[in-house]
Amino acid sequence: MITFVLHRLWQAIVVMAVVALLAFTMFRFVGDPVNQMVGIETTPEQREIIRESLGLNDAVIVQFWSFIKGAVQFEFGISYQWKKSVSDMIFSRLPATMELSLVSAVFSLIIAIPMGVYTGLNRNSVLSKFFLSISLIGVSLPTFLIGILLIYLFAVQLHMLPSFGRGEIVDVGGWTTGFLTVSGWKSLILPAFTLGLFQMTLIMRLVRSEMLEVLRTDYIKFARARGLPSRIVNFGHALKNTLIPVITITGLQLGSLIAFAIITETVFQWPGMGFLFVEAVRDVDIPIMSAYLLLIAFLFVTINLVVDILYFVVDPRLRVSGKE
Amino acid sequence: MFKRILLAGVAATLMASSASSETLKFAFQGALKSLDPYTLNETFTLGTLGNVYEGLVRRGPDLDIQPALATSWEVVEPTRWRFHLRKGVKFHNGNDFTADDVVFSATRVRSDGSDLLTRIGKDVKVVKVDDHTVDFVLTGVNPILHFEWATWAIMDKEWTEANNATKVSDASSKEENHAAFNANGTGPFTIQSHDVGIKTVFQKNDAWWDTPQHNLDTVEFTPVGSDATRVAALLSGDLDMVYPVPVQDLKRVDNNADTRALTGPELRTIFLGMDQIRDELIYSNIKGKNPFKDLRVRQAVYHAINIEAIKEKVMRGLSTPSALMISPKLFSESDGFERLAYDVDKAKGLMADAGYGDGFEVGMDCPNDRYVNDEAICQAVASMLAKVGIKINLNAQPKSKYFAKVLKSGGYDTSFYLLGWTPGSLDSWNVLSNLHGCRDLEGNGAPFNLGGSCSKDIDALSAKILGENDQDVRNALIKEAYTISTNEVHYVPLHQQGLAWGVNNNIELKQRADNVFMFYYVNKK
Amino acid sequence: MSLLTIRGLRVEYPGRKSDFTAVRDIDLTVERGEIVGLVGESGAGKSTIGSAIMGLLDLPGRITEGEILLEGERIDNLESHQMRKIRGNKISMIFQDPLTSLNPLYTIEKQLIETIQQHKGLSDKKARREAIDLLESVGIADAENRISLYPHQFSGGMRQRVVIALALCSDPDLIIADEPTTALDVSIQATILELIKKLTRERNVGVILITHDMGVIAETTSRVAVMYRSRIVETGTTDQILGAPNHEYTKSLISAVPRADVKLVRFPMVNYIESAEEEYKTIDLSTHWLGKGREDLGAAAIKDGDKLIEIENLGMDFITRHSIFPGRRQYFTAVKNVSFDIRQGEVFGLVGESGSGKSTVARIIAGLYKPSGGKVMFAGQDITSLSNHEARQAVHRQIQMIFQDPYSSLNPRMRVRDVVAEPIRHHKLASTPREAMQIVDDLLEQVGLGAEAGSKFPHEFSGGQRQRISIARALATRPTFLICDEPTSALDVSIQAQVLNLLKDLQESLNLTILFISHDLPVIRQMCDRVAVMRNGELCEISETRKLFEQPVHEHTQELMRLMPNMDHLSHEGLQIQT
Amino acid sequence: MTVSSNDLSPVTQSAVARFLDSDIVYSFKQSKVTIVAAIVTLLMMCGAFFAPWITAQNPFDLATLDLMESLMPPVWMEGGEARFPLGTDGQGRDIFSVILYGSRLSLMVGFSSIILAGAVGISLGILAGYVGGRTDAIIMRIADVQLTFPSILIALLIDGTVHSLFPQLIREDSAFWVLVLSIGMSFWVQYARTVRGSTLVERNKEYVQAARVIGVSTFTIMVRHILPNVLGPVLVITTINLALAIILEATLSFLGVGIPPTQPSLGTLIRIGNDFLFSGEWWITFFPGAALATLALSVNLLGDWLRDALNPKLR
Repeated sequence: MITFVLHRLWQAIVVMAVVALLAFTMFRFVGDPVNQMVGIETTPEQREIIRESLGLNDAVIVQFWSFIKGAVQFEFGISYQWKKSVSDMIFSRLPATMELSLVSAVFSLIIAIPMGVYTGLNRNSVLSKFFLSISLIGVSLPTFLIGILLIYLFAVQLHMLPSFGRGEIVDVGGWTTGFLTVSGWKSLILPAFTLGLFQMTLIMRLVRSEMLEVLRTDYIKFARARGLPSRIVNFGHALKNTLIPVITITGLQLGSLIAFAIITETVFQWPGMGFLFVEAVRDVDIPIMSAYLLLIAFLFVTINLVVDILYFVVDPRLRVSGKE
Repeated sequence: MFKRILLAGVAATLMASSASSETLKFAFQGALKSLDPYTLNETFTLGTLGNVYEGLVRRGPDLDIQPALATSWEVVEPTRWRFHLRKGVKFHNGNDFTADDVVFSATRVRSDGSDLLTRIGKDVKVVKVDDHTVDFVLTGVNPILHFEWATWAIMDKEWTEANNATKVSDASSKEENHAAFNANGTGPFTIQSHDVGIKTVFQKNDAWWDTPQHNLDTVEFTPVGSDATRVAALLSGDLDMVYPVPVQDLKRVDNNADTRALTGPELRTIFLGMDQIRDELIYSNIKGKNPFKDLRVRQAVYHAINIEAIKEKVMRGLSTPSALMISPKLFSESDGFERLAYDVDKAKGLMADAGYGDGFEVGMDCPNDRYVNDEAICQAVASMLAKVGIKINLNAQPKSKYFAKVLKSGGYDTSFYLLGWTPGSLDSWNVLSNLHGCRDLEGNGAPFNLGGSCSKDIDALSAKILGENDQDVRNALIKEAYTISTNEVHYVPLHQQGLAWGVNNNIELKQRADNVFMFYYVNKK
Repeated sequence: MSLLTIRGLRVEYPGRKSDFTAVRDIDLTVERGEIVGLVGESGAGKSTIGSAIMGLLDLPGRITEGEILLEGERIDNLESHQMRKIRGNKISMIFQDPLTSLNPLYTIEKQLIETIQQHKGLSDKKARREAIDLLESVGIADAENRISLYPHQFSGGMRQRVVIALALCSDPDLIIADEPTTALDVSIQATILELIKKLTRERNVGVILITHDMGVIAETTSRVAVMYRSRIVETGTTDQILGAPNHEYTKSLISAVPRADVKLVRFPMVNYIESAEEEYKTIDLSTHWLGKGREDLGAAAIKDGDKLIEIENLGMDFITRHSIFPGRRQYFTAVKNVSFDIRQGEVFGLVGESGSGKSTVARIIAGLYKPSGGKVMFAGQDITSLSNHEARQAVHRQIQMIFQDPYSSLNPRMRVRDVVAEPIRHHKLASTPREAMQIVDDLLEQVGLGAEAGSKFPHEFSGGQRQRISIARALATRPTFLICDEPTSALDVSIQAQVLNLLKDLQESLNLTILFISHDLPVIRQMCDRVAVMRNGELCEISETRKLFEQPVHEHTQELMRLMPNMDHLSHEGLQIQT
Repeated sequence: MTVSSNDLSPVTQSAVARFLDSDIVYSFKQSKVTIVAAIVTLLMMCGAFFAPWITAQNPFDLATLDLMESLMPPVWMEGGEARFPLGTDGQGRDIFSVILYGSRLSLMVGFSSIILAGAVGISLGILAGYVGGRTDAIIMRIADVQLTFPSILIALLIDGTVHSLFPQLIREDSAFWVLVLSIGMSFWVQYARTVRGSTLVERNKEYVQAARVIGVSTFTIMVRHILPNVLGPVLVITTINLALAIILEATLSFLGVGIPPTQPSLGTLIRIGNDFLFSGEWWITFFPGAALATLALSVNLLGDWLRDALNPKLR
């Protein structure tokens, strides 16, 4: 297993390196940052001077080298736009995104798995069909529209939940959390629901189809033939076997969850990394963009690694090499 | 770095606990990018920092110039202005305000990296007369020297130097600058916390020299970029004040029981510009010549615009159609000017006369997140021009991309564009020199004359205006310049857009025509 | 009172057009201590009876008529929670594939204890003790330690023992064993059957043994019910059914069973079973393309009895762990130092258990694998190291192969005509498309399918018919050498007989040389002139077929012979025996 | 044991009759929801395709627009006019016409991008699955890298890159291809992974070995033998991805990198309409939103049904 993890780690590093290169190459082309950094009355000559001093006119290879040097030390320079250390900015935004993604992932799993199991077991029941149809809405409406509709309904019309932001946050050893205040939790509800809806649909359908497959296997039939009660067969034997693909997809989705948070964060003005990134793209704030992308890649490979390790936990066939 | 996070965290905790009843929560569409008052020449940044930092003068609710850190001033010689400084003023950290601070600030604002270089001419000498008197020695006569000084804040020399922030936190800096994240002004509010891009909390300055007209303890500012979210937050009561409110939502804000809309004319003039300098347009199907060089075509464009329709449908009545490139509030003789009438047939006739009876195609650049309904205006213009045979290929982009394109150095990369302009000095000379001055093909000359229209007469008038102290003579000269520009249709002015603020009914405030939000007029019930 | 009584059982699957009747008019009794065989070909409805007894019919199947009684009590109309008490408790079931019958994510221990506790409500400790005892009773040594392993850590045979142990957890009265040994090698099959017999005797349970294998029936059962097309056509003692069948179907079924003791000239026509065996048009091969073109293939120089294939020191290693460093790679040796010759015109058998390397040898000869060592000479030419494209194509044309699985050996998206025409087109053996089509039609006629079969897709054919298509495709290049890799092991016995007949006929009329691979010794006996026996990648023995069966030399061969089910008393009615 | 009546009753039928009699058609007829979804999808596609012939106004032709006719409510409300059954937007475009034209663009973006994604993904998937080894490893690592750039990021980056590389490009001309490229590039991985999985299964099937024994080249085997057999799951992904692509297009338009507003797609329409959500002109966003949701929902329902119908294990 250790060799396997080392192997994956090596692959992860390769992936990161490629992402770094791609990120760097692409960002050379996303636009001229200087116009975003100065007022309209700044003359073209002054702009050129700024460009020069930022090193934007250096040879690409020189720029890449300094980028890599910084990235390795987790130092991405300072934001063009905010004039603040990028790693500080990212770290200060990280908790918001993490809490949002976590809550929506948990939310979607908690709802999706039982619903998936139910629809898998009762394939033809009316309720199953209802669940399936309803869940399709999650993939048939764009996230931003859902978000806006929710704000309109729960904030503007009903005054029940806040329309934007994180509410009151508390600092716990450098990590700002909204988990400790009522307003923090209230602020989380709408964004987490918006963000989780798509995942929920996906996971529910996945669990359902995996359940359908697993329920047809011989070992489930054999478990029934041994007289085990349905509860044990369905939720023990069957569900556990459906978990492997569910883990894979959930893991992959977690990456896109963080990315999809871009939309949700924009709509709900959620002070997370995605929101920071959208602003950075708009302002051509290259250091932030690079750092964000590398962080996303890092999270992604980490999650992948965790998923791979989870396989070992769940699936004994991988844990102990078989002897035939 | 960890320590810094921790500090920020502690600040956040404090902030959370100290939220009291007299807290104003407001949002703007953009963020407060830097706390260094010289970093960015932009209305919101300078305006908001105006609650923390003060200049020698300030603008009142009606934009009248009032004494601030200077109690009075006089022109002792035509080229020597003397400012008498207010005594007993303390900076937020307790330091005394003296002439040294003024001299220091005058140097810093003109140093490399400052975005406010134009506030004081490069060759102006700043001389300390005594601790509370400062002289400005000019190289030429300038009756409007102090017009832009409300946005030139005085910084504390001692504090700035102690924090190693003498250099302006500018676009090219590669390390954090203390002044960008901390402020030490003399104004009615201090910065309690500044979480970049997320939230800035202002706190009442009890030691302020002036009598507060507000009853606030703290002010929380949050940038909310999405129009819908911003309006929703106001309607739901999460925020006390937001601006700008999209014009179409003003009715909704007014009809809502707890909120009201505050509107009024703004100073910014929105206009259309045309490339009149190139021999062939970059973005057009006409090759070998430039239709916009023909006055008749420019007139046709003007005649084709139904400004009243734009006002009614796009701006929902919240605009003042303008015949001039400056707001009537800033030029007293604007009444004498009239827009070219909306007349499609005449426009078609002019097109035919110019030899473009079959029309032509031209690409139009337009920002889509800069001015009120900018993109919708461009679309409306495009459809109006289509009716006289000018087919517009609209290239609407976010302002970052838009400005990068049209302001491209070494000649401006556009054929037809929409732009807005507020003279920083609130004076016509700024408009004439920036927008009307001649330039060459490479862009040397008037920096914001993207179309390159040129009239030597205007250049000459403009030079005279700068040196003229007599207000009536000055106005006559300005009028003459505007007449030339109007006759030659250098630009097609559209309108002054309206201010649109949304306010909770428990808030009393004063709305300034330059769209600056001053907390010290705010009273919360 | 019988342990199990089934009266007039009828099971239907409602379909979209009409209800499909899986079984009808089933009458069957099982007594304690006896093993009742339920034999028949696939689709006859054997498994449906098993599922119906367990109350585990696949939806939407249901019992529409008849009744099932366990010790006199009706169990076919019980509520599901009542049925659950009977399932596992009184009736247990053993499934065909031990690889898929166990939940891969749970240890053996967990699965056993869970089941024991369900039925007996013992404490964890006692249940564990009992589980270990059970494992030991089904012949798993060191059960104390091995109980905590996962299913994948056991071999197939061991897993089937675990499955049996699980089925015995609750001391059932009746065990339904659905093809319990089909997926297993002969040697393991024998021990599993022995175990079932022993348990039946010791525990006095009744067993229904569902199988298609006459050998299993002969070895294990005391009574047999023969099923044909959803009905039981004949029931009787095993001796009577095998030795003196009454029903026509049973007779033809028995006659189609390959014997190890005698060699038949041909399998008798088993018309009763499938309509496909129509008399096909025979083509005069001396004038037809198929026979005519063979001389110009370069094999003309080789006369009957000459060595066509010479295999020298063949070896094959598969990498089981990849690494960029050669030293860290791990290998599995599938074939080790194998040498033999195949003579022109003979059918050469290759026999062995799964994993013995016989298929690997075949694939190396066919050019699918490149051997790690040794060479393969075809007509005197080393074909493992051909660099020339032309030469390789020429060899590909002369060596063709028929695969084991009729369901995967034909591209489901291609029409039969295109399947058969592909080699002709590829090797440009026909001058016009029309000629190619004519050849395809002739080939399809020749294998007994008829030319009209060409316009259909493979899924419209049964397994036997598909093997015929494979044969037609293999013949389309006019090969001199044909490799048959277990060509009939997935087929029912009567279909197998037909396909084997066809292969024999073609071999004779086209003077083909065949390498015939099988794990089934009786089939080898019927088909081959000479046989090589393989084990663990090595060759044990090469011998004339008859000699091998009568006087095996190598001890592995002897072991295989010993394990072969004894079918001496099978009826010889209607057989033409070669002397 | 699976019971099938095929072995017992091989009846010869014509291809059409066989198709109409197939399980797929049967399961289609059985599901009312699917039939409705199919009809709705078909109607919307026809509407989009024949938009120039159906609509009274060409909303993409600026000369036909009149600003004074803007913001008119639907016909059944006070102030509505029969010319504009669903009202007009802020530029005087007939909402009904612009929805049809917009769907056309959305569908074109959707189809083009999944064709691109499919072409890239299927080729790489088959290659990875069939050739295996290092090729496989490299392709799958590329897929990993690709996955770390979620679609939205890709689109933002591609959009930025294209416009900086070709500043002369007018948005109207390039936006379409930027979207197709961005969406296509973010969807190919799914195709590649699925196809690779199926290829791994098919590769070991004996018909592939049979083709190799004949001497058929690797390329031909991949194209002629494997490709047709891995298309089943691809069809399902394609349906689902079409819906996803349409939604993604809308989302990107929301972020401002989509189709420009002079020739709006459904997504751009919703983004524009979003500005009118609070102001009472609900029809500007409601109808395009409803159209988008209906289209995506119908396509998703079809995909759902197809997934079940094509999965032999679930029959």
